[in-house]
Amino acid sequence: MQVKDQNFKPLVVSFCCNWCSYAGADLAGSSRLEYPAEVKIIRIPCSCRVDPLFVLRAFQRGADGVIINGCHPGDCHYTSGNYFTRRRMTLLFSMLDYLGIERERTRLEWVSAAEGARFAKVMNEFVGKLHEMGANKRLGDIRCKE
Amino acid sequence: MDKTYLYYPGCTLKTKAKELDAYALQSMEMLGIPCKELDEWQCCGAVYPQATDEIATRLSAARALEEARQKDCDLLTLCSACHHVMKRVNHDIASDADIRMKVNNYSEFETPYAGETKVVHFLEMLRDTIGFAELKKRVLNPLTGRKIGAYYGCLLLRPSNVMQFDDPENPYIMEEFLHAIGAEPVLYSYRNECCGGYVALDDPALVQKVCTKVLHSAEQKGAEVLVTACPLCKYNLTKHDSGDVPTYYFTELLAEALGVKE
Amino acid sequence: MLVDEKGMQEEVIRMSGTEPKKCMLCGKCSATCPPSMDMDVRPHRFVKNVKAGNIEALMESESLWKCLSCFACVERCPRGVEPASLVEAVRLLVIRQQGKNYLTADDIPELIASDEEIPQQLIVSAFRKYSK
Amino acid sequence: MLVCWCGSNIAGTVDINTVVEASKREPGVVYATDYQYMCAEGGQAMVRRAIEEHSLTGIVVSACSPRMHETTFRKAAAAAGLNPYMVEIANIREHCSWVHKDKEVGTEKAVVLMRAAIAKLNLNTPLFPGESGVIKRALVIGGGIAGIQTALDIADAGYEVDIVEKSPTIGGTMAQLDKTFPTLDCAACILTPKMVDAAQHDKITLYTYSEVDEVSGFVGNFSVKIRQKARCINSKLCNGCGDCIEKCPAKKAKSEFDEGLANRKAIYVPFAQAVPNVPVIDQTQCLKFKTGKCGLCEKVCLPKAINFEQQDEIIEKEYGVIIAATGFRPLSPERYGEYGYGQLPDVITSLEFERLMNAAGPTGGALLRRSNGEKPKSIVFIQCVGSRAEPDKGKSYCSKICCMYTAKHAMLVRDKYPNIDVSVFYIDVRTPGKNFDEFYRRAVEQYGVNYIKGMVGKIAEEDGRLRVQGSDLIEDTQIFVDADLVVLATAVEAQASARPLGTMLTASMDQNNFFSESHAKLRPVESPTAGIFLSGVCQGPKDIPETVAQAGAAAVKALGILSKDKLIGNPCIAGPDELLCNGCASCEKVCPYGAITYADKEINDHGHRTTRHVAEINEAICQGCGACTVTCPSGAMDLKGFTNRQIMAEVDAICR
Repeated sequence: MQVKDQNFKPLVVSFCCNWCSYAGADLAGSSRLEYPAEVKIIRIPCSCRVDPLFVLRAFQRGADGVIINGCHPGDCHYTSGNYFTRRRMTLLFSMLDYLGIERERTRLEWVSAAEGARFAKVMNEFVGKLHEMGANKRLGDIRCKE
Repeated sequence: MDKTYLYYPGCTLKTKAKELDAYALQSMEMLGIPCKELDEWQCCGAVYPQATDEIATRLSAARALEEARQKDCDLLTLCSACHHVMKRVNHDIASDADIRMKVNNYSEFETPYAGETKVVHFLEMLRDTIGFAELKKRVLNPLTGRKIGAYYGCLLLRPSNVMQFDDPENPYIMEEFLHAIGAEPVLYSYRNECCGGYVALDDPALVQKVCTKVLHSAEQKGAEVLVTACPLCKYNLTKHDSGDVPTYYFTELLAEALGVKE
Repeated sequence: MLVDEKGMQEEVIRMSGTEPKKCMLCGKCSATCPPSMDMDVRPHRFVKNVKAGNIEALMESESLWKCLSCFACVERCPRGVEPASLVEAVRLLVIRQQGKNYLTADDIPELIASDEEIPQQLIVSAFRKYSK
Repeated sequence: MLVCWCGSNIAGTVDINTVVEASKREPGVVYATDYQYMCAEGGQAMVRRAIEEHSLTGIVVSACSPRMHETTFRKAAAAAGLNPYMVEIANIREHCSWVHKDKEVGTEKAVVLMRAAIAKLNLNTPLFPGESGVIKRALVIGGGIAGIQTALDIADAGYEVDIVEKSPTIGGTMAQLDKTFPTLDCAACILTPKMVDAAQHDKITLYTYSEVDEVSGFVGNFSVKIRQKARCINSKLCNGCGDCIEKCPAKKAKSEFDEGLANRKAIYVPFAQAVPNVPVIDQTQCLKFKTGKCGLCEKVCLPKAINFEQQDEIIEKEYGVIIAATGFRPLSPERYGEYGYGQLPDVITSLEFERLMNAAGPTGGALLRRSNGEKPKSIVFIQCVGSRAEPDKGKSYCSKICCMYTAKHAMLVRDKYPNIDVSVFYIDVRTPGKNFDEFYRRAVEQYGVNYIKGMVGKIAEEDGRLRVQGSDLIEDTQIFVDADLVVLATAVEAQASARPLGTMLTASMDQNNFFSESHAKLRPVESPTAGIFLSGVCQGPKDIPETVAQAGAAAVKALGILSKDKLIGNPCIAGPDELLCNGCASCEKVCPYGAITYADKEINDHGHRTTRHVAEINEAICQGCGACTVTCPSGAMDLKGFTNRQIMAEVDAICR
């Protein structure tokens, strides 16, 4: 068994849709709910704007986890975008799993604008899980490492 | 054909509450419900161990539940306390991974038990397997004109999210049963309040207080007798009634209505 | 043996699986409880004391032996607190100590002799609640 | 590159200087500085100066959430002659300084967020928004006091307004009330004139007994299908004489207006002052519909207004703005069986109590027991029924109005019947509002209402009365109060129709099915969806004065759009690279707005002129979700402002 590196800081890319999850993350902020600084948020108009390539790119560049956050099903600002995301990411994540990027490193969550507490909770859980798993060794482009 | 019920009588039904057991079995035979008693049952413990770290006290229930699964039967209970313990322990095993693991570690079942068995109370069996409408047709001696108060107590109803027996504040299954056997059910407010339970051994005065409330509540609404499914309720209520409102087991009235009471 | 109150408080919360901080002190449990007036520490105050960490005081409380485990407080609490489970956890803290059984096997014959009608269920349940 | 301190909000956990210095090493950065409050006038002036002095082609502001001040900085940039879409915000407050405590950690993250914003900005191109027209008509959904007020305010400003109300009359819950706190004036006296005003206003059209079926479009250009349910009455012919109601033999239906405490006919108007004063036939109760026989109403109707064959009618109309004003329902207390509601006839809800006290109510205003019609000697009120509970036990919020209306009820009882004892069980008495606490104190001091701190555990029927078993927490005792009537102050609950409507409007809803506001403090009457505004309790529990104030505010915000001739659109929309487009039409299928069409176009493919079938975006319709971009198999479709390269650059910057 591998000895866990106590100083390991996972790198997490968190895509948040502008209408629900980004606002949820803002609410987590204005409610001063802590979550790990390893989480870096990228704003996108809708979760359906996340191209599988973005996820692959993140892992290629050394991310340890990628989480995509959208509005709850049925509540998409653009009516149906998150349904596309759900189907698309289900496929992508299972393919990544096949490639050796464990299922737990990828996640799709629904966080509404009113769920600041949930956003913080989800991020804490996700980073906690990544801590248990350690660094992502697959798919990292060796040319990117110093 | 309906599948056979595996019947769990529990300690008191073989001793002080023999009539609760006997009338139930006679009625079942009359109604043609296939039923078999558990080969080797142990006392369920009579109270549900609330603390999450109590494992040993959950084991006898777990054994009965596992045996029912093995035999592919629903577990049939009659005594309220047994039903409460079985149902809640089963729920714990199904929903709490820690309890499930520990119970299985102790018990060493061939296949780990994960709460698959369905626990059915005798009243639920009457409602769901026979149906109260059908039961009504099978009644030979309807208890016409008898004003009867159903006494539920606490164990069958609460906590409702686990017991899923009936509306915890306005239960109706026993009233439906009373209708079916031709009696006139009397609704009264305290029918779901506790009889005092095990505190009877330590503080009979306290139990007298709560029982008096129940009995008064039933009496002022015109109940002539009460029916219960629990030997402890019957003991407490009988001990503290002044003779005006006696308490019977519901199976006794069932047997009487079906004409199998000896 | 648990020595500090903080540890005891954590133990009670863990065993009961209920969170006293959720309580908003509406008093519905004490309104509901059948033996409410026979308790020295009534249910809402029992919860409040667990929250405050006064476990030793609760271990001395008469309420431990008055609770009927009828779950009326559990059923009706609007905040999802289970006062009855907290009472049971503190009761277990008491009887799990050596020599602190509230009822012992020696008491039984006399009790049975006093009343022939006592059902087994009563003895077993009281024994389970009051002894380890 | 500009870094904001936000006082100590950011500077407390992020070392500003480090961020500024780090930014100077990023590609393309020619100038970096910081300021205490970037959003203030001084900060914005600095933004303008920096752009002019250093001829900047783009700026990154590291500050609070872009949802807060993106517009502010875009305007400042535009004022300095820079394209406003050459502004990027690094959110180092909500997403950084406020959620981390350690300054080192916070600073490190702020640097990364800043880098990502710079990386994106380097790929930004100036964007130019399109314009779209505004349909100068507003739709108000819900005809209670909120909807009426919003409609009147918009109409008075000179714009057309339609009100869609699902019941046969406007008026809503307020019409059911007897008196209103804290002045005790009669609800009907202040509401009915407004109802009439709305009906008579030449700019207002009422669609009662109607529901919204479908909504499409976007701000300025919504199109809506309204289902006008069959009243079975020709409203144009009906003169409101009431002869039909008089003759109707089916009288067993429960009156919705009287909360089921009285019966109404199968053909009915909900109450005497209903607007419009046109009856409705309840098809589930009408003998003609049930048995085919009867038709008495048809026979007595002189103007021949009855029409049993009438069908639902779909009305399609277009609107510039939509205002939700769907209000609330009191929660049914049946699930709290310990109070016996539904089992014990003398346990009633507060709204039922309003009807019993009302002179036009089922008892003509006489407060009588439901069980035996006798006058009660003692009344108990119970507050917080279903409010302030865990989500699986009720509503987690305070319903806000119950403390005050319970004080009102208690006071009215004692005023009218000084011999009736009145007790109120409460957890807390919450009276924040002008003259509110004074009102509650009057109930106690002047009217002698007995307030008991503690909840009720059970209500039992004992010897024909109600035994209320509660807690008196001040006395630390269990208390038993014998009552003849118990009134439950039930929680405010969003209308069941609110969430489906929210979905239709693509307006976000909170976990309690109230409409979410765009910003809890600064945009309280706007939905995050442009062109949708919120009026009254549909946004959260409110009393009447607050509802009216919010209704007016929603009207003003709506007028802000209606008064414009053109709306500046969002330039962050999709666009195809026609050279790459292979004409597969995948994008057309996923577009939720139908903004994509295909057309044959002449393409200059590196000198070859060919005609191809390629995608075209309708810029006025595209909302910029990006569904098409990810669906496009050839990578032809991209989203301006969020291009593939820009997002990739952000990912790279974060993972660097």
